[in-house]
Amino acid sequence: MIVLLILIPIAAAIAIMAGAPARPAALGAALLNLVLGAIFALTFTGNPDDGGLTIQILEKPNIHLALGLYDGMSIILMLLTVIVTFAAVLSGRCPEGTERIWFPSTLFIAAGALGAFLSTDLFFFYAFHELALIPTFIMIGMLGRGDRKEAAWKITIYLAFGSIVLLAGLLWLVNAAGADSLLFDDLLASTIPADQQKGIAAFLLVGFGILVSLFPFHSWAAPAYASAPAPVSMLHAGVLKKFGLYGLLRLYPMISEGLQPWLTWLIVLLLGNILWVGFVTINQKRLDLMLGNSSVMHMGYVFLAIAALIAAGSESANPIAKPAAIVLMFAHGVSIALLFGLSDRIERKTGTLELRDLGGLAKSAPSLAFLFGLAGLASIGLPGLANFAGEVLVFLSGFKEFADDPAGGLGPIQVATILSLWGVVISAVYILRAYRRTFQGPVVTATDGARDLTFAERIPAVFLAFFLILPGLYPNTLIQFMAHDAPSAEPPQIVHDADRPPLGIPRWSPGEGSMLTEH
Amino acid sequence: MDPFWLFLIFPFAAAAAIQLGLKRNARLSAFVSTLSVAATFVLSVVFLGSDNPNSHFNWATTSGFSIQIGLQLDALSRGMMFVVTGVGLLVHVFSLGYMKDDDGKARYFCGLSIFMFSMTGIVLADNFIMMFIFWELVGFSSYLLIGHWFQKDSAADAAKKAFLVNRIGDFGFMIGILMLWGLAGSFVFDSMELPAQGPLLTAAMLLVFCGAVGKSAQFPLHVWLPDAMEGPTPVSALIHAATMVAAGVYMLFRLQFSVGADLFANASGEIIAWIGAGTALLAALMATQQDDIKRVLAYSTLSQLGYMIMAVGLAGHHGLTAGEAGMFHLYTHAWFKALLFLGSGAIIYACHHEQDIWKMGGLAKRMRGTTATFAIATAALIAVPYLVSGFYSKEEILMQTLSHGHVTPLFFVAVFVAFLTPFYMTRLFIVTFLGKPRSHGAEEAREVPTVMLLPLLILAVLSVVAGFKPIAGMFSAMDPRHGHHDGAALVLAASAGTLVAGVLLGFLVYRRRDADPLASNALFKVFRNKFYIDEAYAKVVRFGQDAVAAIAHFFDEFLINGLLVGGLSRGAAGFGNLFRRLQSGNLQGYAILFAIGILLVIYLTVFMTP
Amino acid sequence: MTDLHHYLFVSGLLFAIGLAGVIVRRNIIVIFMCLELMLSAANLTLVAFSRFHTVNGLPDYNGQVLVFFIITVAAAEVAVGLAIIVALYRARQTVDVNDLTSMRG
Amino acid sequence: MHPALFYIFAILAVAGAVALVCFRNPVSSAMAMVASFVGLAALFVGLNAFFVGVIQILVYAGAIMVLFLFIIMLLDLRVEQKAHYRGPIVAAGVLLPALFLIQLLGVLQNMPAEDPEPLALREASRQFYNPDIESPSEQSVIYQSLSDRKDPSLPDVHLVGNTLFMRYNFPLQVVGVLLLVATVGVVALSKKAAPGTAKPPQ
Repeated sequence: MIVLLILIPIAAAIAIMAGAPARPAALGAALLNLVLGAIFALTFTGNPDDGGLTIQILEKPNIHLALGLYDGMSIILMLLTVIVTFAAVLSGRCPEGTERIWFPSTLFIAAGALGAFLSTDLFFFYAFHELALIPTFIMIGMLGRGDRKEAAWKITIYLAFGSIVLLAGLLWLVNAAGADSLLFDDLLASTIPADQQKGIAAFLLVGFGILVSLFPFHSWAAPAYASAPAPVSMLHAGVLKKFGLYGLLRLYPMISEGLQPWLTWLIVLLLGNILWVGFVTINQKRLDLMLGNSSVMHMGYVFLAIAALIAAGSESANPIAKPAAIVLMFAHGVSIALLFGLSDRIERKTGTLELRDLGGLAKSAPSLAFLFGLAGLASIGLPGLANFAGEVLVFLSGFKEFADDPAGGLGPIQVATILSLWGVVISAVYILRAYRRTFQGPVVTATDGARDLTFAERIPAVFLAFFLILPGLYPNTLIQFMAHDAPSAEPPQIVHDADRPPLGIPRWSPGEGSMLTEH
Repeated sequence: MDPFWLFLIFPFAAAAAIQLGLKRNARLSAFVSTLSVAATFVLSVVFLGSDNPNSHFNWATTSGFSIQIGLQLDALSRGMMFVVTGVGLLVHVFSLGYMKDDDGKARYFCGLSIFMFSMTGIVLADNFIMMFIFWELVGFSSYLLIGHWFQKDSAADAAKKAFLVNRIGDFGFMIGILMLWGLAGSFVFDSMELPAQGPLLTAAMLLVFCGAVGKSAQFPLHVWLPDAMEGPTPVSALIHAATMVAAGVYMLFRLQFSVGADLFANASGEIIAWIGAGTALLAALMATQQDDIKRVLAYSTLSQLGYMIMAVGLAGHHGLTAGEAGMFHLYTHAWFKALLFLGSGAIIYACHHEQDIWKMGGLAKRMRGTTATFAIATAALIAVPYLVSGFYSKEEILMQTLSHGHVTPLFFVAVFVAFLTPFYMTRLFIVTFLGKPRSHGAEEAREVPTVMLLPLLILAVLSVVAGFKPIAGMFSAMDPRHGHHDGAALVLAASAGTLVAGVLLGFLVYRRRDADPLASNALFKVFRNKFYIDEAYAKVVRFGQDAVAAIAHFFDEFLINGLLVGGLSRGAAGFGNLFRRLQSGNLQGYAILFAIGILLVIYLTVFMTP
Repeated sequence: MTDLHHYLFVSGLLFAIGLAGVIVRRNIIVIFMCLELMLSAANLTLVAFSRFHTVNGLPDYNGQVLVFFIITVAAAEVAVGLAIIVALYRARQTVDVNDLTSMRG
Repeated sequence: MHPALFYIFAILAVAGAVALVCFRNPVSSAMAMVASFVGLAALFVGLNAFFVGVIQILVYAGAIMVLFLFIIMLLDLRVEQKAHYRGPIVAAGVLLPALFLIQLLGVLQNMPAEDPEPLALREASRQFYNPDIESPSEQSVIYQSLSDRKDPSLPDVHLVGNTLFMRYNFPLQVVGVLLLVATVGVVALSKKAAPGTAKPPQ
């Protein structure tokens, strides 16, 4: 059943390319996905096999097309994807005549992201992410704004490089693990020799790090998001970028020891994300570049939670870190998608995103101002909105070690947390500056007579805002999905393909002769 | 569900209802908002004697750890709720008149309801995380309300400044909370254990104090409060005089009350007390030279907050009594400072939004009711002995600056502030109400409508009676007068002396003046320019933050983007060029390469493998 | 007797000749024929192995089925390939590979 | 297969191949290719692969050949200009296949020469015996042919069919789809572009 979540957008995308009415088909697929995603999440019982499927694709290496809700982390990210996809499809501003590229690409990105988050097999976990990247590149290169060639070039080179490093790391990991198959169950049950963990961890950190724009591999992000069409920046910054963090958290138990030696480096880099990029963000003169940089900066907080997890040594030693990272990922995804969606609206209504050309927009467009303000305040961690819940949990996870043993004094993670907290001030500076420049003050030429959001334009924004407010007021609505996360005691049995019978046995049944075997 | 949750539900429901639909009807929005605060006021009166309900729910739960939202309704929070909802109700009523014709009336009342919700949350919070949540939310509602007239550049800038300065304070506050979590073992006030003294505890307390420095506008983060006067005047009365800015004092005293005053029995208490005293002194000096009626009051608020902080900080020496003195002053100050602000609001309203006191004058004849109430509030602020509430609380604070009946340096600072207060308030009163009108607006001023005058009258009554023992005694956690103090006579003499001196001096200097006679004095110029602190901060921001940002941006573009990313992409482009040469488009060439490839593969697989 | 070597050598010879044709000739249709020749040479290998590796006294029919598939795919390939050549000729008026260099990078 | 026959047909195939490469007229090349494929088909038959041999003739020498000729005629192709042959390419065209042959000889050198095992038809028939059917005349054709007392023969077509439909049924369906797609593709490719939408030749 879960496979529907991936099949629906792909089917819709193909149908659109074949000539189906683009917008209705895309919207229908996104809506259907949203409903299905909600149903799957709410009816999830904690058994990863429920509604999942496992099809063996190759025997050696033992690869399965395995999909399913592996744990709460998958559920929350799946929900994030269907939510942002719906809003992205709904709010896409498609240039005349490009519907057959625009909507299928958007849907393919969504399908790829869903596939990556729902795969319970390492191979497809990686492959689906790559599937999502291709339409991203295409959309930026073909339908982007401004310096789109340059931006597409940069993001392609960068992410391809990151993917290659990641692939090398994953190959090493699989090799070292020596598990029966590439299923997460088998991989996580295996152990990697300590002497190899360090190298694997380095590859995975760099590979995933580049995909998440970890400092200093971050400079592709802002120009790419600024040039990308709105749905792409919403989906990539909001959803797809979380793939790297998800991957680190997912594979963390396998390389928990190997990550320890890199802790200091990770802390330095994440502080680079928060403080250095934070300052860079302050200096941005365009709204979209500022938002792009801010999304880079906020990734630092998720890395902080991961660093706390690494320092603690296991999930049980710091039970706050993982939920903190996941909640913050969800919150950041929704808020940055809303911000990019609305900044696209601002450009549409005023014709510019240069901060110095804007002003007083709140007068003529109060709903736009309200929603942008809400999203902006969410992204700087105002309580009552989802990001705060994530951030406060991240900070708590950073101090968990100190809380357990105050006599030990402040460790490196605590110092990093304290320094990261300054980022809360930095982000307030740039968001409020941008809001002040764009919406407040006297009306200027560009904003004179700019019209407010129409009812149709408000729907996706209010929809996203709802998912900032609900977990913000009561974070347990999200965290409860992770209550199931106790790893299952025994991994499910994989039935391997029976040996082929010798020639001449005249029996053919769907089971034995076919290349696909379903279980 | 406990009925106590209604404290939070009423204002939240009002704010949500206004934002979700009522905002189209401004009058209805205002009515709903006022109704909600009236309901919470009734609740706080009803529950004045209730027990601690201790009801809570899990807000964020992970395995083995949970953040809770819980209510703590004890002697302290009950009293504080009475102050918050009382002032809140009167300010709402006053606003009905003051904001009658404003375009953003619905938005304004929505902001007020959000504020009431958040402030209630701070007061009733039973743990530190919850308090931080609402702590930030009051900052947010303050941002909304200061920036109510967002089209004015000055208002938008002031709102931004207030939020950012508070954020700086909250930066320290959050670190303090996290450290205290480790040291005291819990976030929940009642479960915290008094940690052993040590440098970590001192640091934690100072960091927690950072939050109070931001919220209660203590030096060096006091700069936002005077600018916050850009907001509508009732907002200044409610948020920036009576309740929100007092949250810092409340929070520090909440710690002392629930965990123990010994938390401050180290260098942190000393430092807090001195920062409070320094703020009181600096703000009082600055207040002597302000021309904007609201700014005078704002600096006066800073100065009084400094008193309270000083008292709370002295708890390290004097135990809970010192903190109670601070809370007592908070309680009396709330009424009379709200009255002063609402009075100034009435004046501004009457003078067609004129705020410069030198363009007023002679208002006493035109606005008798307002003048009378303003006079009562002024008397309370300058602490006329035995008549008004302000006297009792200021006595208690001065008493705390004595050590076993002997004077300390803090005592002299406090007494000097007690001299400056009557001086600048006399200046304000004379210039505003006496003499002749100095502008067209002041000539046309008439008494404000009843809906605005009524809150003034109620507040005037409260400003007088709030300090009397039978009334203050209802709020036991806020009344320090339960024992004998040494040196009461000394304090009484000092405060009476300074009062007379201050009033006399003010009267002599400012009687029948049309301009400030001290304005040209070099020393007073420094006061007028607020010790150039704002200018210094502007430079710090420009040369600190903005320059760092520009440098970081430059290096980001040049080093990381240019060399690192650029190197990668140039490398890729170089490889691409290399292989491009091979792609000649010549089929025969490809065939040859293909054949060579086959031969190589055969050679490597067949002949190279053993 | 003719053993496996003979067949493999003939197959290799045919393959080599086909390869030489692909390299040397410029007429794309002839190149195409040479490719077919190379495919058939591979078929000969498969059939030879099928015969020489008996299973239970019968030739290994897996190999022959593969030949069947190869022939089928080759037929499809020829059809599509020739259609492409016709389209190419319509556009360029030539079948000389030296004139068809628009793939130059 | 008698060695003489083998050599005759092998020489026919190789000679056809050489002619295919050397003739400058495409029509002559096509004819040479037919000769080569006929030789190959004969070799297949000699290897007891009757079905494949027949298919080779039918598909290659019949269908594909006609297609080639048809296209050559349609395009009215001339003889290639000899002057355009370039020395290095011809050298590579000789050298590389020669190297390949040398490699092949090297491989064959190390392979033991083995004669074909004789087919054991009667023994093989056992695996096709269905014990549920009593009457021998109702057993499958394969069994009957293999176990015929007087003249056991190899039911080649039946055996290929058996393998194809029993074992490789799914790939067979896939190939069917492939043919369909190829047909559609060819139609699409050879359809003349509607006037107005045609892109000018570059």
